[in-house]
This record gives sequence, structure tokens and C-alpha cells, in this order.
Amino acid sequence: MSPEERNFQEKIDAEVKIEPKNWMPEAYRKTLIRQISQHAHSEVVGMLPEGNWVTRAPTLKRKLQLMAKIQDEAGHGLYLYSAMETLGASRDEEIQKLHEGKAKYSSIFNYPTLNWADMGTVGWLVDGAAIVNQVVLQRTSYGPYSRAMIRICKEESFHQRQGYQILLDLMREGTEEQKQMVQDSINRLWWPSLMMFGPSDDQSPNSQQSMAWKIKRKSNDELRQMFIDQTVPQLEFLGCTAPDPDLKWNEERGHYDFGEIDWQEFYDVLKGNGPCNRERIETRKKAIDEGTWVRQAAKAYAEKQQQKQQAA
Amino acid sequence: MSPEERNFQEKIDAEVKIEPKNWMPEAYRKTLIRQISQHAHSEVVGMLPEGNWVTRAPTLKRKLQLMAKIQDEAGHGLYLYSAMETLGASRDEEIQKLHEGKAKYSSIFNYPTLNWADMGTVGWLVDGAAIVNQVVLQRTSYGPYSRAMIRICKEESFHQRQGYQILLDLMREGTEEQKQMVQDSINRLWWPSLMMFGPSDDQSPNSQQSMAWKIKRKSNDELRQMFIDQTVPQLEFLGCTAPDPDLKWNEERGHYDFGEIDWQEFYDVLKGNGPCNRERIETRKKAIDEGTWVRQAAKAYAEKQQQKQQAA
Amino acid sequence: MDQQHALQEYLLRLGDSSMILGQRLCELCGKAPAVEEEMALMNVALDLVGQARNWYEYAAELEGKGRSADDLAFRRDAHEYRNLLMVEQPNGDYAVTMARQFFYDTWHYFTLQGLANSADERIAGIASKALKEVTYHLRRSAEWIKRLGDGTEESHQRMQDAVELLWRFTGELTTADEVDTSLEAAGIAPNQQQLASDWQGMVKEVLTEATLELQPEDAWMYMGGKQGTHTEHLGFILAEMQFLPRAYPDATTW
Amino acid sequence: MDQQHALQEYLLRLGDSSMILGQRLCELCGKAPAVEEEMALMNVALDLVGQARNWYEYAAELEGKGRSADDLAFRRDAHEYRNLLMVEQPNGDYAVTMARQFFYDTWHYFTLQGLANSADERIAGIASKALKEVTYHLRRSAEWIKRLGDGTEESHQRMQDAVELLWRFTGELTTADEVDTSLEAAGIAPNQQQLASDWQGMVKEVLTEATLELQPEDAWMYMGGKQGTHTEHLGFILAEMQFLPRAYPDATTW
Repeated sequence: MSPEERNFQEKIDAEVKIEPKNWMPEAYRKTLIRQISQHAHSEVVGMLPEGNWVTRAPTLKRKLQLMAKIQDEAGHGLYLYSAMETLGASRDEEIQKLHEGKAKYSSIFNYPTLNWADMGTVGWLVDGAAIVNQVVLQRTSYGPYSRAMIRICKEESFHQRQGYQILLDLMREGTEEQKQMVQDSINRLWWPSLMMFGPSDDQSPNSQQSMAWKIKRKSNDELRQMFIDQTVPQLEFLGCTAPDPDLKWNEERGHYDFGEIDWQEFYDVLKGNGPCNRERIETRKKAIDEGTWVRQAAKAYAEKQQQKQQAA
Repeated sequence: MSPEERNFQEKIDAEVKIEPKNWMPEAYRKTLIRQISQHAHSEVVGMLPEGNWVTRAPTLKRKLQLMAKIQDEAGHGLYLYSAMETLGASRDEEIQKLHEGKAKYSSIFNYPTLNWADMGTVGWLVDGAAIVNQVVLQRTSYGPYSRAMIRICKEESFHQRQGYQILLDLMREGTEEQKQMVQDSINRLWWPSLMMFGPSDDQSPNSQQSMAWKIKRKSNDELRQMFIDQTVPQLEFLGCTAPDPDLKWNEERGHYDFGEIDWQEFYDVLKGNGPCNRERIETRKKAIDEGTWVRQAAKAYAEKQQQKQQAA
Repeated sequence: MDQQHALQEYLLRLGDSSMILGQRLCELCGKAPAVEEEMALMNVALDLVGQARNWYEYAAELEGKGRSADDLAFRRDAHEYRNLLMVEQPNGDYAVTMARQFFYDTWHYFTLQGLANSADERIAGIASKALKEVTYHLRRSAEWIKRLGDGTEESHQRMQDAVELLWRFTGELTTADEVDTSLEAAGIAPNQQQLASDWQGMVKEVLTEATLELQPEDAWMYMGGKQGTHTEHLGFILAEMQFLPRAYPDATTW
Repeated sequence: MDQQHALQEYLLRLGDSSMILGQRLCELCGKAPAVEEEMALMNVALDLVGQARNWYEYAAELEGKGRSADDLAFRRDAHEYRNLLMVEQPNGDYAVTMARQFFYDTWHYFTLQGLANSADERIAGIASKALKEVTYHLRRSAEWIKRLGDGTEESHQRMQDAVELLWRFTGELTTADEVDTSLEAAGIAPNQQQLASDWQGMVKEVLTEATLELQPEDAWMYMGGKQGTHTEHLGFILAEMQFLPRAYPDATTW
């Protein structure tokens, strides 16, 4: 281990944040770029399943809430891309990778949103699962990422409560049809939400180094268990069920037991074979491709303005 | 007058049809090409205001009726383009003129269809006005055009009765809202329907020659009066009113009197300044432009097939 | 699964698939690449919606809850629709429109051929009549696959892309579920294995003649429409299609 | 025209115009040319729908028939909507989106500036709050007119085309009818002549700075939205926007 490397690891061990100007191992930088860009892409792609219902929100109040949430997500995307850029990465290049299918984003957004209750379930389960990940990441070793997480977590928690409230209102005051929407939504999104924590620990090769660098701070399976333990009581409070016959409290472990995830589906979706992988990427690619002339114009205009100012 | 010309005019006067292979004056040919192509364009552009509601027809029965009507119109378009081609005109060139704003089509289709009752009113008033024109044209001097008119008139009459039936059903069994749709629809389409007969006789310079050639057989004002006389009793039977305070029976004339048409609007729409002129032409142009590769492929395939057959 | 319920589901699959494809074709009104195609597309759509009405009428009678064919078409939300995912896919360019049509027509043709001999006489009657129309649909769409596949370089590429785009929705056409198999057992629905192999045979033959690459047999398939889990497109289709009956719930006539 | 009725109409014009433009911007979610624009468009849309809610609440109270703001938004068909034709036009490319926004923002800004001094205190309150938001909207869209107008050759041409495309809908922004003038007389609505000349001044200034050609002042204008006669687009917008409340009429909560 070189002195720089030792110094770096000592900082990490002492919970001192690594800042953009500090020395860092190339693998640390790369891992972070990959992780933060994935996270940023997820925020942006994550707007699509919600955008699918924002034109059809059933009341002014719900419409405004959903619009505010989508706006926040665009903001999170920007914030995360900035954090990523502090590591010397290029936003355009990383987005390019996304459009070529080389970069990942949260697989959950490859599932369609098929009824209005999904706008509640996405908030409750999907943002809920994201928060479980992100709460831990607030203490991640890279300063700008950690600070982004602190800010994002706050807003995500708000979204999560709002999502849960949608479901609660539908279950408490809704018609029979509306209650069925909720249960149908949970049936479709339950397992994909559990998959958000990634493969089980024995299948997760990169995790150990990330743990040592404190980029990651808990294992996939630990996080998944945390999520389930906090979510099941909320599920019961709703008066809904999970599509998992094996889900039950284990007194001995002090945790909920749950059934085996369909890993075939998990890896299918990861490989691009999810219900909406194709549409999501195409939508994003089209937006950026068709926006090329707009961005070029903005650049050309800015340059002209600068020249004028210099001339004046 | 040349012998050919005299022979031609004698045939006309004797009500003998002119056929494609017969000699005809160049001006006769040109006038006919213009008139038949306008008529064909009108059938095709006329599909658009109905296409606007075919995805929203409120019952299976009405949807099927509207689809059948649209299909008929496409058929009329084809039939008329064929009649036009017997005069040596090129369909592609005439369509090109349409897309460049150089050829006309019935101005009525530049008005939007804004509620479901418009599907009744278009049938009743618009097809009704068209029929008044076309019934006379069944006796037009050019054979292929005359035969096209006979066939088309039959189907149009069916459409007109169907359109009237839509309105009658709505007025008899509809809710208050549905009845309002009908009256609103008549208010919007009444005057544009009267405009379908063209400028008043004193403003219609080409008419006299067309009358002599028996391309035209009655004057614009005569046809308009015929239409009003047959339509007003139907209007009253519906229990609706026309947006014309001057409309009333003139015992002396044995006809209905009616108010002055807004000729400014008529000429505006003719010049391209109608509510939907731009959209209608753009839609048609886009269809044909975007279909170029399809037509090219069909042609290339047909040629390949022919070559194969010749080789075999 | 009791047979009455299976039959009900099966009729909705037939009706909804025809209805939704008919609706997609209606969207093309005035937008086809030639006036001949305007007429042909509307003609096919008209057949399909007419067939949908026949299936709905039977389904409504069987259900016996006082719902009409119109109620089935205009008053069910997306999760109650049972159409194949294929037919709800967007029109795309004309290669996509025609590839979708061909994949569906092939399925439709062999299905109706089987149903024409159904033990259920009402079904056999509707199917026999529809088969005549669909024979023409299939001939037409197969012809377009060849024209575009073996036309110009551009059309070949577009058709190849269309086949590749839509392939993931073909699994549903050849995969039987409990509804299908229980009705097959009752002699009501056609032999599902036969149907699958007929479909594959015809598709292979036409794509090959059209100089198009076949898609991998083990490709990942997107399914669920027959059971009511759709793509995001269906909701928008229904919002438009059902607007009037829903906006004017008191209207009893139109 | 009695003032209560005029006021009712006027509030719907304000509410509906904001609502429909907000809806059009919602359609762009995930489709903007940059993530910054995603955020900005949704932000503007959010302001507009929020303002619509405020106008609807006042309109509903005034009407006193027990209808809610939601009823006004989700239970009226196209002929009952009173929005400007401009805002219901399709998004088109980004030049069209921004030209539409700029023409409307300019009208919106000067209208709200006038309404902030309305004799009707409730209106003055809503307008004052909205004016802060719309000041930003206008700054932003004017900036885009300049960027695209004076950007690249392509963007200049696109923006020029957009201005030309939408010009026929600007007449409605500067043409007062009886509703406008009767409320102006009552000190409720702003001076209509002033509004028109302010609009023209601002548009001229920004287009000129953006190196864009001005459109003829005597151009033919398409009007009618304020009186409830719309373009063919509005029906489709509403079918989508109103689907859920209409499909589930018994739902009292969402």
C-alpha cells in the first residue's frame, strides 16, 4: 500500500469524508462514478412511470403533488450528475452509456405503471426501498455524494409518506374498485421492490470492496431485510396483503421471513428483458437526440452573448 | 368553330356523353380535370373531420357506421381519381398541387368537428349539399364523371339519411346535453354548408362556359335555393333552428328566403384562412410524404416479381 | 376453472383483441401512405370491430347481468380488458403497422379456423363468418410483409426492425393458459399446440420469402394481456375510445 | 351582460387557460431536451395548475351550485371550457413549445399585473401571488425565444416557423369581448387596450432582439376559445385528463 493509499484508507476508517481534490484510488473513483451516475439515471428514468399518469391524475391536489414530486426527481438527477462531475466524469458521456444500454438504472422503472394506485405504491414501496438504501448512504465516504444523499433523503421521505397516504385514503374512503386498484398495484410492485436491493450477498461480488471503502455500508440482504421489516406493518395497517405466501414474522430471528425472489426475472430485467426497458431507454434517447439542436442553439447563443460582452 | 368543335358541341347539345377517346376542347378537358380532382380531393380531405371522431364514436353501431362511411369516401376518392386519369391527368401531380395549396377542395372540410353531433350534421347538411350538386352532375356531359356520380350519389344518399337519423335519435331520445350538441352543431355548420355551393352567380365567372358544356347544369344560386328548400322542413322536423333570423317561407316566390352569406368568411377560407386549412393540408401532406418509402417499396417489389416471372 | 367462466374470458379475449386492433387502425384514418391503403385499413378495421361486436354480444348474453355489447366495449377499464398485448402496440411506421397486423392475422386466421369447428355452435357461426374476412386480412398483410421485406433497402431495414420490435409480443399468441386449454378440452377452443405450430409455420414461411431474418425462438416474451395485465398503452387508448359514454353517463341513445 | 355571469366566465378563462397549458407541459414529462428543462417545465406547469386551482375555487364559490374546483377541471366537456386557443395547441418541437409559452406568458404577465389591482380583492390576491411566478415564466420563455431565434441557423428557422405557425392564435390574446370590457368597466379586469398594446410591445421587442421576423398585423386570426368554440385538439386533451374521475364516478376520494 502506497503512502497515499494508506492515508486515504485511514481517513475512511476515521469517517473523514473524501473530497473532490483529495487523492483517491482509481477504482474508488470509478466505482463511485458508476454508482452515482446509476443513481442519477434512476432519478431521470424514474420520472417516466410517473409521467405516464401525471396527465391523468384524478384531482387537482393529486396532480399538483405528483408534479412536485417529478420536479424534485429532475432536481435530484441534476444534483447527482453534479456530484458525479466532481469526480471528473462527463455527464454527456455517462448519459450516452445509458442510451447505449451500457449503464444501469434502477430496474424497478422497467415495470409499467398500470393504474392510479401505482402512484401511491411507487411512493411507498419504491421510494421506501430507495430511502433504506440512501439513509445508509448519507454516511458514505465521498463528501459530495454524502451531502447529496442527505438532501435527497429528506425529499424522498416526504414523497414516501405522500405515496402511503394515497393508498391509505383509497383503502379507507375508496370504493371497492379503488381498493382493488391498490391491491393490484401492490401485487405487481411488491417483488420488483424487493429486487431493488440487488442480488443476494453471495451473488454480489463487488460489495466487499465497496464496504471497505464505505461507499456501501450495509449488504444487499441486510438492507432488504430492513425494508421488509419496516414495510410489513405498514402493509397490514393498509389492510392489504403481499403476494408472498411465505411472508411471516419469525419470533426467533426478530425479523420477517419471506419467500425466494424470482432471480430469473431479476436477471432478465437486468439484461434488458423487462416489460418497459426498451420504451424507457427509447424515450430518454429520443428526448436527448431530438433536443440536440436546442442545446446547440443555447450554446451558440451564449457564445454570441459572450462575444458581444467582450466587444463592449 | 372547327368541325371537331362543332361535332363536340352537337353531341353535348344532344345529351350524348363525351367519352375519354373522343375529341374535346382543351379548355373542356382542363375544366373537367380541375373539377374532378377537386371533387376527389374533397372526398379524401373529407375523411379527416370524420376521422377526428371515429376513435371516439360512442357506440359500436355508430362506430361501424362511421367507419363504413369513411371507407366509402376513400372509395369515392379512388373512383374519382380514376375518372380524372381518363382525361390524361396524373393523380400524383394533382395531389402535389393540393399539398402546395394550388388545388382546392370543398371548403367545408376546413371547419373543425367539435362534438359528436357533427357526425350527424356532416352527413345531413354536408353530404346533403353535396348530393344536391351531384344529383345534377349525374347528367354531366363527360361519361366517366357522370357514371362516377351515379354511383357516388347512391352511397351519399345513404350517408345523408344515416346522418339525419343520428340527429333525430339525439333530439328524440337524447338528454338535454345531447340536444344541445345537435343545436350547437347546426349553428356551427349551417352557414358553411350554404357556402358549399360557391359564390353567388354574379360572382361566378367560369359558370357560363361550364353550363354550355353541360359540365355544370344549374347555377350556384339555384342549387343553394334547392338545398335550402329541401332542408328547412327537415330542420323543423328535428325541432332545431338555423342561425339565420332572415330564414322564412316566401309564399310569393314559393321558396325560403334566407340571410346574406358572410362572403368575407367564404373568401377567407378559400384563401387558406379557415380554422383547419393548415391542419388538413399538413395531415394529408405528411401522410403522403411519410408514405413515400412504402410506395417505393411496393413498386420495387412488383418490379422484382415481374422480373422473376419473366425469367421463369 | 369452471367452463362458463373460461368461456367468458375467452370471448373477451377474442372481442377485445379485435376491438383494440380496430381502434388502432381507426387512428390511421387520413394518415395512410396511399388512398388505396386508407380504404383497405378502414375495411379491415370495420371487419374487426364488427367481429368484436359479435363476440361481445355473446359474452354479454352468457354473463346475463344485463350488460350490453356496448357496455363491454365502453365501460371496462384496462385491467378488465383481455386483448393480446400485440394489438395495443402503437401504429409506428407502416412496417410496424403491417408487422403487427400480420402477426395478429396469422394467429387470428388459425384461431378462427379452429373455432369454425367449435362444439359451441354460436362460436362456430361467428367464427365461420369472420374467417372469410380474416382470410383476406391475412393475405393482405402477408403481401405487405413481402413487399416491404423484399422491396427497397430502406423498407427491408424498417420491416426487419419492426419484426424485431414486436417479436416479444408474439409469445402470447402461441402460449396457452388454463382458459385456452380447458376450452380446448371441452372442444370449444382449437387445439393449442396445433395453433402454435401453424402460427410458427406461417410466420417462418412469410418472413423467409420476405428475405427477413427470423427471430430467436428462445427470445424473452412479454405476456399478460390475456389475463388483464397490459402495457402502458391501453389506458390511453381506452381514455379516448370511451370518452363519450363516460362523459355522458345519462345518455341512453346516441 | 350581468356582472356575476361575466365574472364567472372570466374566471374560467383564467383557470382553464392555466390548466390546459399546464396539462400540455405535463405531456412533456421525460421528453424535454435537457434535465434542466425537465425541471423548469414541470415547475412552470406546477405553478399554472396551482393557479388554475385558485381561480376554480373562486369560480366554484361564486357559482354557488355545490360544484368544486375539481368538478370544474374534470367534469366539463370541451364546449364548456373557456381557455385561449393558444394553450391547447400541440407541443410540437421545442420552438413551438416555447413560442406558445412566450405568447401566453406575455399575455398572462400583463393580465395579472392589471388584475393585481382589481377592484375584486380575491382576484387581486390570487393575481399578486401568481404574478411573482409568471414574472419568472416570462423571463424564461423570452430568453428561449432569443436563444433559439438568435442561436444556430436551424434553431432560427424552427423558431421563425413556430412564430408563424402560432401567430393566428395571438389575436385572441389581444381582442376583448363583452366579458372583458364589462369587467374592465367594473374595475375588475385590466384595461384591455393597454393590455393589447403592452402585449404587442413586448412581443415586438423580444422577437426583434431574437432576430425574428415580425408577423403582419392584419393577419387572419383564429378565435373562439374564450367563448367555448375550440380547435379539435381540446377534446383529446380532456379525454385523457378527465378519464379517472369519469370512469369512476362513484369515487369521492382519490
